[in-house]
Amino acid sequence: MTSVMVSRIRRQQIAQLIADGKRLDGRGLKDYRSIQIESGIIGKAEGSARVRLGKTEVMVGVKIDVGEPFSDRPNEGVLTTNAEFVPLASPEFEAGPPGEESMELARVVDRGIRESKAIELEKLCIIPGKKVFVIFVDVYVLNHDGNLIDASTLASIVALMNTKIFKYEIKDGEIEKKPGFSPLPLRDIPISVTLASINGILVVDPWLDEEEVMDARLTIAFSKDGRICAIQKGGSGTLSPQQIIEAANIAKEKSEEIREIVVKS
Amino acid sequence: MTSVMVSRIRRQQIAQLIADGKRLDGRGLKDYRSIQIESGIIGKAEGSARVRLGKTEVMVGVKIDVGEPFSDRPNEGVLTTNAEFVPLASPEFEAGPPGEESMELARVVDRGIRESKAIELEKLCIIPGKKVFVIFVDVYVLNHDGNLIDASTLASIVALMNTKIFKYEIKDGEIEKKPGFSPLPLRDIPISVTLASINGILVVDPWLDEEEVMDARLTIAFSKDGRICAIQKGGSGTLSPQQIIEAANIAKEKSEEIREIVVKS
Amino acid sequence: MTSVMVSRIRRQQIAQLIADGKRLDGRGLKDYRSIQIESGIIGKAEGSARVRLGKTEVMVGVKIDVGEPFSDRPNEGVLTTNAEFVPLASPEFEAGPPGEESMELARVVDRGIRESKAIELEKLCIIPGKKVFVIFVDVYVLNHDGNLIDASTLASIVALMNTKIFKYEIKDGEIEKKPGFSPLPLRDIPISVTLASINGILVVDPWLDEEEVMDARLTIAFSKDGRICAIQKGGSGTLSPQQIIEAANIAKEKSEEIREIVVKS
Amino acid sequence: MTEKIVLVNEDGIRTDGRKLSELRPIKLEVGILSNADGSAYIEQGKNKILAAVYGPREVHPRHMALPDRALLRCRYHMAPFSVEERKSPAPSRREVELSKVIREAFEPAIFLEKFPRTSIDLFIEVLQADGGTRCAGVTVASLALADAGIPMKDLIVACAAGKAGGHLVLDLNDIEDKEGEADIPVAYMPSFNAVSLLQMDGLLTIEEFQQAINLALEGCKQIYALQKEALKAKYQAIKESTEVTEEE
Amino acid sequence: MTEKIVLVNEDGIRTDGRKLSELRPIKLEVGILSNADGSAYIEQGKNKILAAVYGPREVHPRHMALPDRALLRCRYHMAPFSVEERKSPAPSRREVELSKVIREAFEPAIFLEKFPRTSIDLFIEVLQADGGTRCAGVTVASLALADAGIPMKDLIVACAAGKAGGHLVLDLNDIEDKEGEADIPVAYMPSFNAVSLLQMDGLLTIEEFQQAINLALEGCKQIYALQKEALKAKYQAIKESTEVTEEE
Amino acid sequence: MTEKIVLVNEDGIRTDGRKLSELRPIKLEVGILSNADGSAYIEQGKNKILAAVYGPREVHPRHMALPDRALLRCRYHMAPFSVEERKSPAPSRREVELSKVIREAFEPAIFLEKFPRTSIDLFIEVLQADGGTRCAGVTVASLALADAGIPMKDLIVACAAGKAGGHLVLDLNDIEDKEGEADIPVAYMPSFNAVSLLQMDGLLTIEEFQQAINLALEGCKQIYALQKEALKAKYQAIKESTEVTEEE
Repeated sequence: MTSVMVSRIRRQQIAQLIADGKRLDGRGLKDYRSIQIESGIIGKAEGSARVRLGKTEVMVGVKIDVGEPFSDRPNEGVLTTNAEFVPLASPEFEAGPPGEESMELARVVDRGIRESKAIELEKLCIIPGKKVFVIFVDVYVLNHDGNLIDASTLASIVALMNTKIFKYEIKDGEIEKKPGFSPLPLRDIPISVTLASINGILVVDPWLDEEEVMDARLTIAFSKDGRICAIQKGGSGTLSPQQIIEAANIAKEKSEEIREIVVKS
Repeated sequence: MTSVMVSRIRRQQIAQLIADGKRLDGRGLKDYRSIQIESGIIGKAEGSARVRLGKTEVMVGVKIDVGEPFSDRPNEGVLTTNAEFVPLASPEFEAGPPGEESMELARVVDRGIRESKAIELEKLCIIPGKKVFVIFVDVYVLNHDGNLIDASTLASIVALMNTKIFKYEIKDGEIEKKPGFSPLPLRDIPISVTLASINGILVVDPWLDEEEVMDARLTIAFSKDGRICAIQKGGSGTLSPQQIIEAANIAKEKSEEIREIVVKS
Repeated sequence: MTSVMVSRIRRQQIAQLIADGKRLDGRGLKDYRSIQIESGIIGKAEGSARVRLGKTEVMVGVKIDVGEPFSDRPNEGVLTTNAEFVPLASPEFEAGPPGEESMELARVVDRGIRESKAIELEKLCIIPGKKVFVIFVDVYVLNHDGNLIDASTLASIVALMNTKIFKYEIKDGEIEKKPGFSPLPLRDIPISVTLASINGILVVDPWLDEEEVMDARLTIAFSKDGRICAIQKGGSGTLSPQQIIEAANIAKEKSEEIREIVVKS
Repeated sequence: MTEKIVLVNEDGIRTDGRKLSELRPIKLEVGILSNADGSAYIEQGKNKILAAVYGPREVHPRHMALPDRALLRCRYHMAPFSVEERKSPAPSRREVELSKVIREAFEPAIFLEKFPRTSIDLFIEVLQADGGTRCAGVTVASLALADAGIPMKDLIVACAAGKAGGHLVLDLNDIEDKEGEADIPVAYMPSFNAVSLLQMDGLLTIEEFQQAINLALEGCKQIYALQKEALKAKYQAIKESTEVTEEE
Repeated sequence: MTEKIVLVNEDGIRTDGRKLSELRPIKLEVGILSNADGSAYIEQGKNKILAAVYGPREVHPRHMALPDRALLRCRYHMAPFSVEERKSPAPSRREVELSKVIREAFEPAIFLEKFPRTSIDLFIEVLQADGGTRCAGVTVASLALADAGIPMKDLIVACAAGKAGGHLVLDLNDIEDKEGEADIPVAYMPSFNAVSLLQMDGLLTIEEFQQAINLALEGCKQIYALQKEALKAKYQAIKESTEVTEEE
Repeated sequence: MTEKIVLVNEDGIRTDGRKLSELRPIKLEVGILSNADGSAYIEQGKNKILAAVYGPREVHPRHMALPDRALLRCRYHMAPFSVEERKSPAPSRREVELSKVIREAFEPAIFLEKFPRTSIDLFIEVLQADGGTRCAGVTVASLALADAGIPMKDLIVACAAGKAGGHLVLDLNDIEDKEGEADIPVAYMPSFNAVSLLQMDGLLTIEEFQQAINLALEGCKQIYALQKEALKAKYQAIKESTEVTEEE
């Protein structure tokens, strides 16, 4: 809990720098922090990844289970995304049931994956209307230094890219596991890009101090053909329609840079 | 939160008037406030109604689902009554899981319907012991100005009266919907009447200010043949046996008046 | 909430006595309080017992249900142990979901039963992989005057000893009850013995006042062949390896005494 | 429900051998738990119920304290093993409702205004249930309050009457409650002729209802006498044991 | 999904008979609940939504109060009977998220700094849902805030645009929302040309997105006019009834 | 259970190639999370566990603060993806119990009385579980406390011993824990020869138990040396990097 005073000075400092095209941590307005990706690090999970975005650190584990399909999608697997703000990640996080922040994070990550149709859910049906694969994407925030959405989306898609599903056959209506695994069928790699508006100026990948002073946050996710697949505005400020379009154009460019890193990783 | 002082004066004022056979809102001791009934107003619900009792306003939606019967009633449908005190209805209501007031309301409404055997539950069995219709009666309080029990019971029975159930046939043990609907089979129209005892005098249909000063509340519900089907005393005061019998006689008379309004509506 | 002052004096008093080989309630260091066992007192439960250990009083009811086995134990019944600290038992207990103390109690009682393999779970399979008997052991603390673990373990095993299971046969894959009951198949009678370390001296069966001043608590449960089947250290103090071995030897001896009482009861 | 159960035979005798207006055997004990400020135990038929009282004591959380009187809190709770099918220990809606009406039954009897800013906490634990637990719970809770020395205008006593097998009956047991036609639990302060709890399930004409209420009140009066005896027995026991007490 | 639904026919007409950039019929009422400090009701297509405002009032629990401004709280909630399959009354993750983005949509519009240490509580109850409930909820909540006399820089108005059946469409209904290609809810302060809520589901090129945003803003402006009319109608009604008021 | 697994072969070698009294490979890192006041990471076999410490800091909620010492709180928690079958993120009864015994293991080691009215919060997150997580969790938590500068009488170190395949073994892995005969987790302060956590599952004679305890303590002493090395490595790294620090 920094005092109101300090945060006002900090706000001025951050905003003034940004007005000059600079940032407190030395980045340019459209620069991401350094991105480090590790994949397949949790052997007990069917898929996993750890992403470090500057000092922000997020781990994602993917677990596969067999369950029932939704009644309006009897031939499709089920995607379930969850985010935990475990209290070791930040002095602000508390143990207990998920709050609105972690629910929003989970839903925005889920939206990017779902709306880009990244997972070929229709290939995850085992017995139509009865048994399908259920994909649990668990986002685990380990250190919160801002822009959890991009770090989590990134870690989730990398974890899905290394997810494997056991092979099986159906005998007398029962599922029998067979030796070996197939990769999770993916058709897209959605990438989200988050910008903050600080005194009317857009900056990419806000870190924690910037998030604390920003007017609004805008996250735009792109599918690999360059289409927008999800948007979420956050924060208690506003954006002009012009800013939104400008943000979309910046975000598209950045998403391509990041997708290249992912594909190479 | 009115001060203790004001409420004591208010209490005296209300009680004195009642001793003179009058009420603060101009009604006689045995008068209901104006009753307005609208039915079938929520198209997405299988049944619905809105009741205004003076300024008290309650909406009820009935939803039908298919589920399992209770193990001791394998051939009967299931009735589930729930009441929500949504916080827009009163400055005293808080968001969150149901409190004792809303649980009591739901249980008293449920008791009137269940004990009068209003719903022919035995006609709601689809496959004995396996599949039956489940009737969800959801009481939604929109404005609380006293006597929620009568308003809710009334709205519930009106909603049940316009409830329709999809037609179906059983094919290979599975339920197949057919075009068209049947009305929910009802055999009774229970009506509840609530009285308050204020300084030993009984008044019908207490509004919020009277509820705040009353000694005790007595709700008596009647089936259409004039038998009592449910009773609930509330409040931290007492009633004499004579008062109870007097209340039952008043309530019977009033229940017939209200049932007529319902049948005509 | 006794003041810090009083408890310090009390602590000294208790500790000094113990250093002299005496206890505030007159017992010797290795003496249990009086043990009273009643069994089969709740007719609606399949098994039951009440144990009084001095003023500590615990009731256990065993209920039997039919449910699904765990997927990794398809041929075994299921044991579920639960403990309730109902608020009538102590001014310190509060209504509400179980806290860490009652969860620990349930898990330690469960551990003694499970690890000694007291219940022949493999005889409780009805239809392999589908239907098994589920044994609910509900520990109900009625008066808390210390050493809940031993009183609860004792009451649980006595309740299990008088537990009966309905006879049945399988007809067309459905369970049909037959007249009569069989006893729950048991192969062991685990007994737990709890010691407290107070200023480095071990005492058996601490009562509440001793628990409040003790450094650490050590519970050791024994199967009937004299082997250790469960251990739990509690409290925020430490024990030396020598003390642990000493405690194990004392506990073994006491467990045999108590088992004799149980067998005779 | 498939086979019609005969709840009252042609001689007017009920399934458990009682006459129509006969109470079940009742056993009352006062002061049986050492931690509670007051406690009591009842057996009424196969019902086995404990009650305990803590208070007047400091209120937690503090903001619930009332400036002009004690806060009365009540929890009616059933043990998981008290009924045929195991009951989850989390309070059901029924338990929440009964806790409320029982609290409201006691509020007019206790001199709450004597203990402002404190709480009086009343706990009723049903160890075995056999119909009429709320009434037996009220009866035993009343003794626990008396045992705790809580000043009351009168003991509250409760008893149900109702209709089973076509007859008005007193003190319904489990099967009469489930298969009978109506059940009316009543709590009562005999010295004031005041009813402080009243509910009804089932179907009754006003005339039947009137008779049933009177029957219930007769039952209450009989149990009231037993309550007083139980308290007297406790005082006697205390008198006899005061020399032996070792703790203040 | 099995049979392809035709969301827009060859004449550019939608399933409910609307043209591509046509709003659904909207009915607005202000000041309809007597307890709330402000309230309003909207019907937009088959959506039926109530909003109520309480405050500025004391904050409970107190430690949540802010020293320099009012605490704005918002609850978007759906009635169990508002949708095809009964919805549990406990808040879903979707409802929690929408409550958050709606609160953030209003924070820039309200002069919260005028009421330090108080709360302003905004409740949106969806009685029937037909697609676009968050937008209709924002529109009606804005009226409830005005009705409560909460000072705002501008009314907030919301409307979605999106893509369905291959066409950009305004104000998507339930089936267009579920079976269409994209949905963009937008909340807007017309006097400031400021967007305060923005989300998107689906797939759109940047060009389509830009057009859709503009379409949504056009919709917002039309609804803004309706909001103002509804407020005017309320003031008129108050003026006419001020002689009749009997309670202060 | 159907096929008997050979946990120890005729040469006394275990399923993962270890000898009976051999520890799994251990990797320790100190100070790896930037937000926490102290943090550490352990790999022990396939276990991967993070620990973080916040405090001494203000207590929330305030009424939990202790007048004469710091409140130590501990949360042992498993990530949903850390085990074969996905674990719900809500704390299980097992996690609640382990949080309690781990807290009690640390209370005697920390100078809590130096920080009255504050809390020290210890978080252990199991990212991958492979048997013995509570012990590895204690070992790594000890380093996180040291990294946070919390004054302790001694480092706490933990290790299990037990019986598997008929032999006493050190540091059981997942399969030995599940299919073996007994498991005894022990936490220990080597400088004081003091055991602060002790549990046992399984069946052992007193003699076997005594040997197993001694084996566990031997394991503790070996890991203790690794803990000290890891702390030394951290101090070295700090020394080398102090010139580069840019934030105070």
